[in-house]
Amino acid sequence: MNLNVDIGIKISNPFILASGILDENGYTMKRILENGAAAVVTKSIGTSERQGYNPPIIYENDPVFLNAVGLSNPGIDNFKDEVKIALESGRPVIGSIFGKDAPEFSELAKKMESYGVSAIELNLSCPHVNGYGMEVGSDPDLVYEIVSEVKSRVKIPVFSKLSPNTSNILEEAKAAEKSDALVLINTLKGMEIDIASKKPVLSNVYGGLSGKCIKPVGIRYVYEVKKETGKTVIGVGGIENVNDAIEYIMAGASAVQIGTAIYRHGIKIFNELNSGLIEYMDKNGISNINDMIGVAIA
Amino acid sequence: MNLNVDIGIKISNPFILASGILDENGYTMKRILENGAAAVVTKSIGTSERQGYNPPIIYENDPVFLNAVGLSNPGIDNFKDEVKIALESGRPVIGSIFGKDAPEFSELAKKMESYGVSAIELNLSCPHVNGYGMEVGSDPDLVYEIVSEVKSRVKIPVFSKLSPNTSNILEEAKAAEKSDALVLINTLKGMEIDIASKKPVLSNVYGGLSGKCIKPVGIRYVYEVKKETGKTVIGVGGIENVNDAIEYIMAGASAVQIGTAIYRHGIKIFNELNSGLIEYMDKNGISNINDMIGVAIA
Amino acid sequence: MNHSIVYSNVRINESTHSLRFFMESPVHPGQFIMIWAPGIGEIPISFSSVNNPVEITVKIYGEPSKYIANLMPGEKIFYRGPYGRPFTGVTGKKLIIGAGTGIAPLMPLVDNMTSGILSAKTKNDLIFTDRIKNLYVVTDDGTLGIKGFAVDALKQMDINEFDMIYVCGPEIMMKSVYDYLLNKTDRVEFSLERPMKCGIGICDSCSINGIQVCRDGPVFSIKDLKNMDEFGRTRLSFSGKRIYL
Amino acid sequence: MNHSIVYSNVRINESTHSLRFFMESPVHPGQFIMIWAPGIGEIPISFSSVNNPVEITVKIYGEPSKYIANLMPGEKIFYRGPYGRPFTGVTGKKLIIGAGTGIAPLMPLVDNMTSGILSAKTKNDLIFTDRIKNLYVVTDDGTLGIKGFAVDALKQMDINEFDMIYVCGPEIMMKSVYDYLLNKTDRVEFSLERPMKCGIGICDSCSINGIQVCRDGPVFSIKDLKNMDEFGRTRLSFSGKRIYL
Repeated sequence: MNLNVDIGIKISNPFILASGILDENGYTMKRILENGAAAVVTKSIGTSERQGYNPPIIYENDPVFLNAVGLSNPGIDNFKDEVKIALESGRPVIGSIFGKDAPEFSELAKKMESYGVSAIELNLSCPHVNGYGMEVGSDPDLVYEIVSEVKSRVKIPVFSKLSPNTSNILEEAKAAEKSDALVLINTLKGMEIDIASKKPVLSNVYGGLSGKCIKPVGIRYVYEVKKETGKTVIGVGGIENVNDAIEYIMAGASAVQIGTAIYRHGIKIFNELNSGLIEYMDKNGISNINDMIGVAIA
Repeated sequence: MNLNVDIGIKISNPFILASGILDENGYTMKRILENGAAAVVTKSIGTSERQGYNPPIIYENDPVFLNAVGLSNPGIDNFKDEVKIALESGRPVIGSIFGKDAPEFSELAKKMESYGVSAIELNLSCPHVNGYGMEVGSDPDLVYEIVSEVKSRVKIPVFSKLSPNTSNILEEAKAAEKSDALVLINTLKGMEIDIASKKPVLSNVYGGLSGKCIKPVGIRYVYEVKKETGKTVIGVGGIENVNDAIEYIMAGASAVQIGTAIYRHGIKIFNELNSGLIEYMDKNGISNINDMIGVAIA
Repeated sequence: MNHSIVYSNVRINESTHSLRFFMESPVHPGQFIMIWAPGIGEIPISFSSVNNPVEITVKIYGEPSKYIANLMPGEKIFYRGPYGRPFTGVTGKKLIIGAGTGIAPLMPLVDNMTSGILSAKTKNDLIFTDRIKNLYVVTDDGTLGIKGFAVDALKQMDINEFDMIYVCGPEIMMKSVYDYLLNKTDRVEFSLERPMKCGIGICDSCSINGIQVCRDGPVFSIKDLKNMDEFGRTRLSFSGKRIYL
Repeated sequence: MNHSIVYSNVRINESTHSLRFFMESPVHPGQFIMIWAPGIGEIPISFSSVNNPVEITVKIYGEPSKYIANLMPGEKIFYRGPYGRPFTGVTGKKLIIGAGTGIAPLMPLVDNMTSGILSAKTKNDLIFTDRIKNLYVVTDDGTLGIKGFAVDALKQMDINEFDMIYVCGPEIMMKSVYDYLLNKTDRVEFSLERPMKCGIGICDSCSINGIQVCRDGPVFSIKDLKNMDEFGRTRLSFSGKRIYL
């Protein structure tokens, strides 16, 4: 049975840790890589240290899951040692980076490459920090410029993580077409108010909605982008179990990322997804995971 | 205790039936108006009869709720009698219309006005029919033209229902600023795949996500638009109980619309919301609902 | 979407099939399910038996029904439900009145205390004649049993004999039964058939006087119907256009 | 967000308050909650009593703690939780070792079989001295009890007397206790304090060797800690920058 997939890098199963969850401390990434994840995407790293927002940075009320961490990160220079620790696992690390323009992204990508990551993930879609993420990602010309420049400066594959907060995903995908793969989707911008205190529940007011609520949105973007562009897609958004992962794969994802589900299921979810996938393929007579990619596309 | 709110028309409580749910048959609208709804918004009506999509038109798997009815409607001329039946209740009917350009919207609005509706709701945001709804609504110039022309042709208030499938809601709101109120939000474009059959679950493939999954997205749009524009806002998206409704009101909504929740709670939800609101206001010493509007806005 | 595996498929006349499969949820007489033909469509179908393996009976009249009627044992059958308010069960003598495949949802009510009036356009359209002991057959063309309509057979019977009368068929046929039984007895239940899209009470396609047939019905008592002046008179088409029956 | 009503607020020293309120969920010794100061911030706080009305003890060191410490009886207190893996309960003789407000989460363990080592910088920082019968006080400046550190008091005791030793305080203090007790006994549990943001095991702020203190801890046995070489050595700052202790 073959679980290997190719997303620009070859990985041993389709399950990847999503950026922003348990990927700030090298030891945590290492542990996750040693427990079933084929790869991890690091927390998004910028040029300099950033505190992010004060707590509350998350709000959970099933099925709603919101976060606004605010791109807290130690800065690219301080992150070298964390990558080094994670790489002790012998499995690939994908470096997520955020910046405000092409030169910033390029500098970050080059440093990440020098740290030994296997690929770069461009965060073009964080929904809750002004001047970064979604604000960058919703400008197609800027996205085109960033992707082009990063591609020309590093040898490793480059992934673009796109925003679901858009009226035209195909335009976004087109702007990022030089990427080796498109990562769909980042969180949906959202917020909640606590009516007893009459205050927004997140200190930043706005946050990103993730988890099971956004799975139908993620499936739709993966399906539409795969169908219309044929590009390699990495699916992310609301995957809680192996059936959700299979749904993304059938919609056109070559691999999937897991984030919010760790809250409910813990790190063991990666081993559970692997055994669940093997069981599914076995039961359905599928010997190669690649035969499942995009089968639902009409 | 005052539950009356003013959304361009004065209504006796803040609870309105949302467009697209139980508002095709005049008798059903009449029954809902007689059971606690302050007003109903009709199904979106176009210039001519339209079959819509074949079933499956809905998919439900808690918390996910998707629909793709496909703007089925009898055409504006055939809808006159339904409005007439609904108006027997003595309560206001809001006519929802969809078209491809300003002349179509204007013609529809004038006919609706002649049928006796109290206001017009422009559907600028249906996410799953090509050439209508979201495709119209994501063109700010076209929205501006439609709203301007409809406003100049009818005397009754005009509401614009906007799409959450956008990277810039404030641009949308600006384009629709001549409206008497903005209705936020329509459904989020989404889809699901049944992995046992390897097929999309809706016959149209893409549908609109509604219900509890989208409440944080709706709250965010209401809050952001109210805060930044000060316009009258009608909130819709995932309201299942009185606390959800209060949350929307505190975020800035002057009234709220209820749709998907009827699936789980039935038509009786309108009476439950009214008694729940009275109980809440009583317990918290609030004598006028208008004192609650937007109190969470910092 | 739920699915089960087809256990059996029996063709019971030229265009009608009865399929059996196992369901986990309990099903009550009068309920229905939405059966999905993936990539083709979805239709509501009643249960002709509610005991596992449950039985549905489907008449071919379009692509989804054709797909379903041709499902072979071992194949997957996709569905959601069961939905709807069931018939009220009674111990004692029952009369079922069904027209065409409208008899199907009445079949779970049949026991050895049950009489039946079964009507159809012609002899070959009749189904389940072997499942009812005290059976009165009526055909429009007289090819079997009495020539005429269901209500003609009913008029020859003593309705006071029955503890409950259950009726299912085209609305126009049910209206004639309703008109005949009105003010004679309250112990009558009708299973309405109106175009259904969502099956869960939100799309308004099947509504009658503000009541959703799929959710609040499909079973209504004769008392319920007294307050529904759309019954036998008017309904909406698939697009939402008002049709006068 | 959950909320309860403050039942009482007692100032126990210059900058420390104990608040009581009722909680519906059961709470176990060693667990914590995230307390929200609406519009201000959110911090994790341990329980100094787990019986209703539960008690939390908060030292003022920033805006959220100041808000919480000033909540008056009758006011709303907002929280999520309880979270975390609790201490293992034992019957028999217990020793608790706490430094500063680090004694608070150990208080629910106190009964008449419990001895305590309570350390602080100075006399005025000591809290709960009245709640522990067999108490050994240690201060850095010698203003009360032994002058020195918690581990100095521990060295004077026969640890084999105790069925379980529970430790809570700054990581550097716990590391010295750990180093002393290592290979002497396995019956020791530590409650770790690391910067927490999410409280539910996803933000990686409080992680130690890949383990989330908020979710898999905060209580760890001495055996657990043997495999954690970050313990007492290194952690991440609020931004995610590695700090060497």
